[in-house]
Amino acid sequence: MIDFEPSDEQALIVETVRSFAENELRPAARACDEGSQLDPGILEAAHELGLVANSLPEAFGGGGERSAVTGCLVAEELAWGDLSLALGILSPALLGLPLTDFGSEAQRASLLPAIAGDAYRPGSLALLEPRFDFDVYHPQASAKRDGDEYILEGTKCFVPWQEGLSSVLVVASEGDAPQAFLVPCDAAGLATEPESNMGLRALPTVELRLDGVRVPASARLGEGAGADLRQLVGRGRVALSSMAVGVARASYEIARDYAREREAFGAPIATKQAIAFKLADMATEIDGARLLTWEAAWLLDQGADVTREAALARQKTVQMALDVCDGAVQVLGGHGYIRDYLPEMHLRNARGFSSFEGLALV
Amino acid sequence: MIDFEPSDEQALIVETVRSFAENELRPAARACDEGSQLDPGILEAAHELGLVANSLPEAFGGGGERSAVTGCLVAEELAWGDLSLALGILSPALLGLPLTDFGSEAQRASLLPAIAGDAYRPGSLALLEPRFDFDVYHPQASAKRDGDEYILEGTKCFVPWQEGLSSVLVVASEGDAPQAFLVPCDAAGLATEPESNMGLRALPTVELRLDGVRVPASARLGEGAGADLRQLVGRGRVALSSMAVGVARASYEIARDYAREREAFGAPIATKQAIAFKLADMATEIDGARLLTWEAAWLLDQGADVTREAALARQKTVQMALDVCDGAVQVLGGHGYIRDYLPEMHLRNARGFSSFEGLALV
Amino acid sequence: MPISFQLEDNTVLAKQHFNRVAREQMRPISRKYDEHEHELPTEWVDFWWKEGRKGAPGRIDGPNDGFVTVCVQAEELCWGDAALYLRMPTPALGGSAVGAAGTPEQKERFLSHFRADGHPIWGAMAITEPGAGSDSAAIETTADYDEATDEYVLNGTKIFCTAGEGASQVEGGFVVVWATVDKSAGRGGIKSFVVPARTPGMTLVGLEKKLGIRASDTATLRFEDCRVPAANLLGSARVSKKGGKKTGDKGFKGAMATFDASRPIVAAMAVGVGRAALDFVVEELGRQGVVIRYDAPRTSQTAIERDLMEMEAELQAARLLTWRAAKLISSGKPNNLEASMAKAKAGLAVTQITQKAVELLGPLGYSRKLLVEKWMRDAKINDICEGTQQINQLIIARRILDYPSSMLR
Amino acid sequence: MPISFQLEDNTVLAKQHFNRVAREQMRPISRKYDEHEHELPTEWVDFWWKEGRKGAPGRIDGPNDGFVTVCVQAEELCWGDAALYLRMPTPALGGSAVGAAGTPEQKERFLSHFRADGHPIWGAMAITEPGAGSDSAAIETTADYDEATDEYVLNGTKIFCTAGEGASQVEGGFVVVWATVDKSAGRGGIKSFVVPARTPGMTLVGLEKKLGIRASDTATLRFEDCRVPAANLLGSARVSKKGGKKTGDKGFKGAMATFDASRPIVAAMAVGVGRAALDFVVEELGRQGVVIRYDAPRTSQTAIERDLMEMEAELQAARLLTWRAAKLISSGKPNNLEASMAKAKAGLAVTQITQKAVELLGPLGYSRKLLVEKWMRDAKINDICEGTQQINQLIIARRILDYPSSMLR
Repeated sequence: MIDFEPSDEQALIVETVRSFAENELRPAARACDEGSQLDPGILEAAHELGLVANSLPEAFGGGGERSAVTGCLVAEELAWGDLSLALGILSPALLGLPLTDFGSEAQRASLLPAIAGDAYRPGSLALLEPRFDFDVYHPQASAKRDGDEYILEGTKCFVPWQEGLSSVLVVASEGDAPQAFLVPCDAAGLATEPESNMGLRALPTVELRLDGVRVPASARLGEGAGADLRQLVGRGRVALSSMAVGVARASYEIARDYAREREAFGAPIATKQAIAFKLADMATEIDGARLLTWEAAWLLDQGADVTREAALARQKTVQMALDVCDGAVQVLGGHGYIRDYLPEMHLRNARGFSSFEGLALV
Repeated sequence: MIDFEPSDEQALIVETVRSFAENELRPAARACDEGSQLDPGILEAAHELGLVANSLPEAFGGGGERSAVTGCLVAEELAWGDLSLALGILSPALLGLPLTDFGSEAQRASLLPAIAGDAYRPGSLALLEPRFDFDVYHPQASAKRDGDEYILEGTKCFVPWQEGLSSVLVVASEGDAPQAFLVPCDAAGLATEPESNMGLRALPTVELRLDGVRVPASARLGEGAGADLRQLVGRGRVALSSMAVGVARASYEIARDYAREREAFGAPIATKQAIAFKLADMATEIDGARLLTWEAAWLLDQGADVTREAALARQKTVQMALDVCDGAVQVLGGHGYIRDYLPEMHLRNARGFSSFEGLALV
Repeated sequence: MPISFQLEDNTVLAKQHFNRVAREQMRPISRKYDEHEHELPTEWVDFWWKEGRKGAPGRIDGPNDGFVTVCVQAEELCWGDAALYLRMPTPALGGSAVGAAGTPEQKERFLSHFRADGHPIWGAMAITEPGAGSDSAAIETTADYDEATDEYVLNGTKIFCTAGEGASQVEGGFVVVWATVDKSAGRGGIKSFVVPARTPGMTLVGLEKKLGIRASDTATLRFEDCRVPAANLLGSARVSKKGGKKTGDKGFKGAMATFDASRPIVAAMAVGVGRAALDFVVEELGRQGVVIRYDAPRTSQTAIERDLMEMEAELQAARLLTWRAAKLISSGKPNNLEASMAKAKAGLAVTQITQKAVELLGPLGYSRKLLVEKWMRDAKINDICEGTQQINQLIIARRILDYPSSMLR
Repeated sequence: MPISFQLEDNTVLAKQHFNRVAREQMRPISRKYDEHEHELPTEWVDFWWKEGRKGAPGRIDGPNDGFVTVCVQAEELCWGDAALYLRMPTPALGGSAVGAAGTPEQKERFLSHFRADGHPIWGAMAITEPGAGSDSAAIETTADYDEATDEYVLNGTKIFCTAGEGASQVEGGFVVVWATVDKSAGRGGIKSFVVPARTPGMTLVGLEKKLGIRASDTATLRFEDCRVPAANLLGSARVSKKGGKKTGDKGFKGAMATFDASRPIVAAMAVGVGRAALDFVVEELGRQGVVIRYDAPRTSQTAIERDLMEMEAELQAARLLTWRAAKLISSGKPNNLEASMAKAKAGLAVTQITQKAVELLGPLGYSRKLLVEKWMRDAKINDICEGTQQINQLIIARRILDYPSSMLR
């Protein structure tokens, strides 16, 4: 039976995360952005909610309640609070979920218990590359087998790189097939350069250079065919689509409330059709984009290949989020352009979704 | 010196054509569309204005006042009156201008005097082909030299085919190079099938099949390198861009006037921002598209290659005309959907510009 | 139940069934009745009366997703032909009004014929007037109560009445007419009345010639001293005297509520037309070797690929918004906001999808040899009927801003 | 003269000159002053004061296309850096107001310093207030006439005052302040006053931290019993007593007229920023082997090609609308409609062009290693300042509908 409403259990999770986002993330968002750093206290507090751990297998201390749909609900609420903090909070999943999905028993045992453990442990996935013609399914970074080792070469970007990170999952082409490799952060030949981008200011990311980095053969994720990159990419696109929805909703709500408060020509500007209809379109597009994303997530939960649906959801949410956030700046006018209000940050963050891949997973 | 206002002479032509369009074309537009035919009386009356003849060389009875910019002014006003009638009125130029530009002395002498003469003589250019992947610069129709003759093969569409048409200019590839050939309408191997399209209902057009049509070598337009198809295509795109502007302006004006008249909730609907701003956007886009088109026309008059500018003008006017005409239907609401008002016809006609090529020239 | 996109078995069966009907019964005559405007599509009307109205195998009014199935039916049949869908012999919007605002007795009296044998009949709703489009409250048609005969006397003119020819002219059908019993009362005075077909005083003035949906009879109806029993006033049998006039207890608001149910259907119709165009273009371009690569990097994507992906995403967003609005009805929840979102989104998306489809096929798309140009013409009605794009934006805006209509119009 | 797109020689010379200035003086420090918000770009200010303000070779105020040349200058310099353009030591919008509404004596008194030697100085205009954005008529800053001293006493707060730091703090500069001499008179009571820099009672409260144009000082100014001579009221020396208050003869309307001249300049600024992004993307992609084929058939066009063509067409449409509005000024004709069209179009087009440019370069476009992300942030101001998109739509709509502001707001 078709149902567009969360179950009671899902609704409870949404309520918890929404209240956390409202009380913890939103008030810290501006300071994190201006200071170019995450708030460690918030990361720890979020970890206690068990949002990532819940998705991990019970055998390794997780909750065993994996659902891409629920993951989307969580991701949207967190991103509604603040995108950088949301990505930080969910970063352990960048290691945890691929290990769960594709890792060997030994690989899982090596990291999952810590991720599901008492303390927040950041994670990282190195998927993107700094090229305008980057093809996520055919990374230029390469992995060559050399005896019992792989030698990794290439450059990655938008790689989350928080303090306390011990290893990063690097996607590189082994021959024609993209594979993922667990690489220790202190591996020889690995160099990082901190990035500075238009948005996502608070999340520490690096450009990662792999210059003959050697890892043992056992570092390759999974056995046999290895990791399924299509699924990984699909899970990343669905997660980020939900986050785009969250950012857009945040911006829309601020614009809506501003328009109800702000008076011009003797009445709230929301009583003007130009503003009111813009808000109506935003609300409609946000809802449509969310449903598209949920459908892709639901298909993931059914075990389907979601290459098509995730691509459509991504395309739709990227444009929708940009349009909505731009529209919110417009509704606020001069106040939309200054950093006393959040929409300018939402606009900077929203524009990133056309480049972001693999910064979150469900 | 930059100038965006027509000269006195140009202004006089515009005034004349506008009044003709208003008094003759506009009142006949609906009947022509519903009856799927042009009004011969109007074609004759228009001919007396000398709009095409003015552009032809004095040596052959023309006015010798060729200007692509002036041609744009005329095309816009006529199309404002009615697109089908405008294309009918200007159809003699489909033969007259290419002959002027590329024809040998003998070719010019054979047809130009009649076109510039006392009676309306329809013209026709067979450029388009009924393929979704049609490439105007590389027609699939072919011309093979065979002794003193060319053998033409292929299928053309959107070919104007009025009563009284004696020959048609067919564009076909001779090897890699597209060339134009003067083909008598009664040539053996030439077959026509009347077309019926969503719009342009009043203009008789055919799908033209060339099945081993033989023409003498002298039928090829021009000597040596032959006709310059890039210029021909550019002139066609500029002319049609102006007509798209004309159709859009017609639709916009009807919507504007309707919005001022029609009352809802106790006031003209034009007093609602949603309607008023839509009209403002239409007016702005029409003006911007017109200026782009004029610039391309002006470059043509300077003898420049306008491949880029004509492509940009075409792309812009195609989308602008569609958006404006769709918007006009929207402003009229239910009345926009019925055939008592013109915007539904404008919408049908406007959608055609993405396919139209070579139906008019400047 | 958690979030789920799993259609019920009944819905899937209905989808398959009505898709077959669309393919076999509608598509073959689609062009014919576009060309022969106003002609009754006899083969289709007869088919629907004899076979179609039985519904799909399984239970179309399944316990949970019943209204989703109604939307799926509308999508499939409009994938076939939206104009023929509107010409089906059904109670249509008139039926929705009776269903939403009528008493049990009225439902039985007016709707039972549609389940009976006999010749095909139609229902219709008449709201719009020459001077009142989006502004339903400005209705000028009057309904005066005649105490002597316990009748209402209708006077006025209605335009844009879909299925108005069939509903007004064929014995057994009916037209639901909105009229005011008290002009001074504004919206409060507006009531709806069931006028049975061929009631004296109701005249078919003419049919509109339209851009698209030409097989659908869009009528102008004139009411001159047209008398109907007071029992035909839609609503409870309890009537109260007020200023010398009798008024039923479901008036303007009751009638407006029918739109919350009809807008998802109109949205579903739009989705059907849009899908027809998109399916055709994808298939036709596929034949030419053009396939959409969902995994192509941005830099190697063709313009056509991106167009098609956008069309697919927008269509699916419209469909899901539609199903959401429908599902709320099935769940007995209010859906005023969601219904208008679905309608606004679907109308606009499908207008753009069909316009793009014509372009993508080049000269072929513009020709009347194919149906794509027809779908573009048909699609545009969905941006206009049941509240234009603008009216639905207005409704959405009032809801999200929590403004009464007096603050935002 | 017939329609012509031939730039005058003077304009072409100016274009080349200011492009060189942009390339050599602005681009190298562009990122630096984006990162160091609010820091005075000394090298640029000094350059402009010593070299830049001499203008281009040839006569920038040529007889015919003078204002077109002003727009070309704005485009070139904003191609360099829009924030640095706004930080140039010039009379700026304050100068436009003095030029449009001032007496010859006032023009000489306030503008001559800008042609003199000495240190760099700035002019500015202060309109917006915390409670009055688009609605200039709602201005609450008061100007009370003190007959005893023949002075006006200003009280109120102004926000979003571009170049407000330089203009208020550096001796020789001035701020044109809009204030009401009679609140009961609405728009009629609004006048503008020249407040010289460092006038007691004028305080720089703070500078805005912004999305973009970070090198530009957007100030909040407070006026507390700030006294200026009556002769600083912009307009004719003739003043009339009215309700005990002196009023100059150019008030709200005179001040609004400065926008007809400033909007084409803002539009040209927008075009410059948009062109910076487009030029860069075309060049960078060209290096990667991506070229725009203007003669490619639709079916083989790539998505990027179409994006770039759209960007080019929209940018050129915006530029031509801008030049048209400017040319009308040079011809001494009214341009209220055309100026708003140029502003509305350019602001929107360039917002979209720069946003698309970031996307087209992928992760590189999002990085602060390149300037593209900065241009996107800078561009957005053009959609907001000098009347938002919506305000300009309003002006256009009133013109084309021939509605007074009372009928459409």
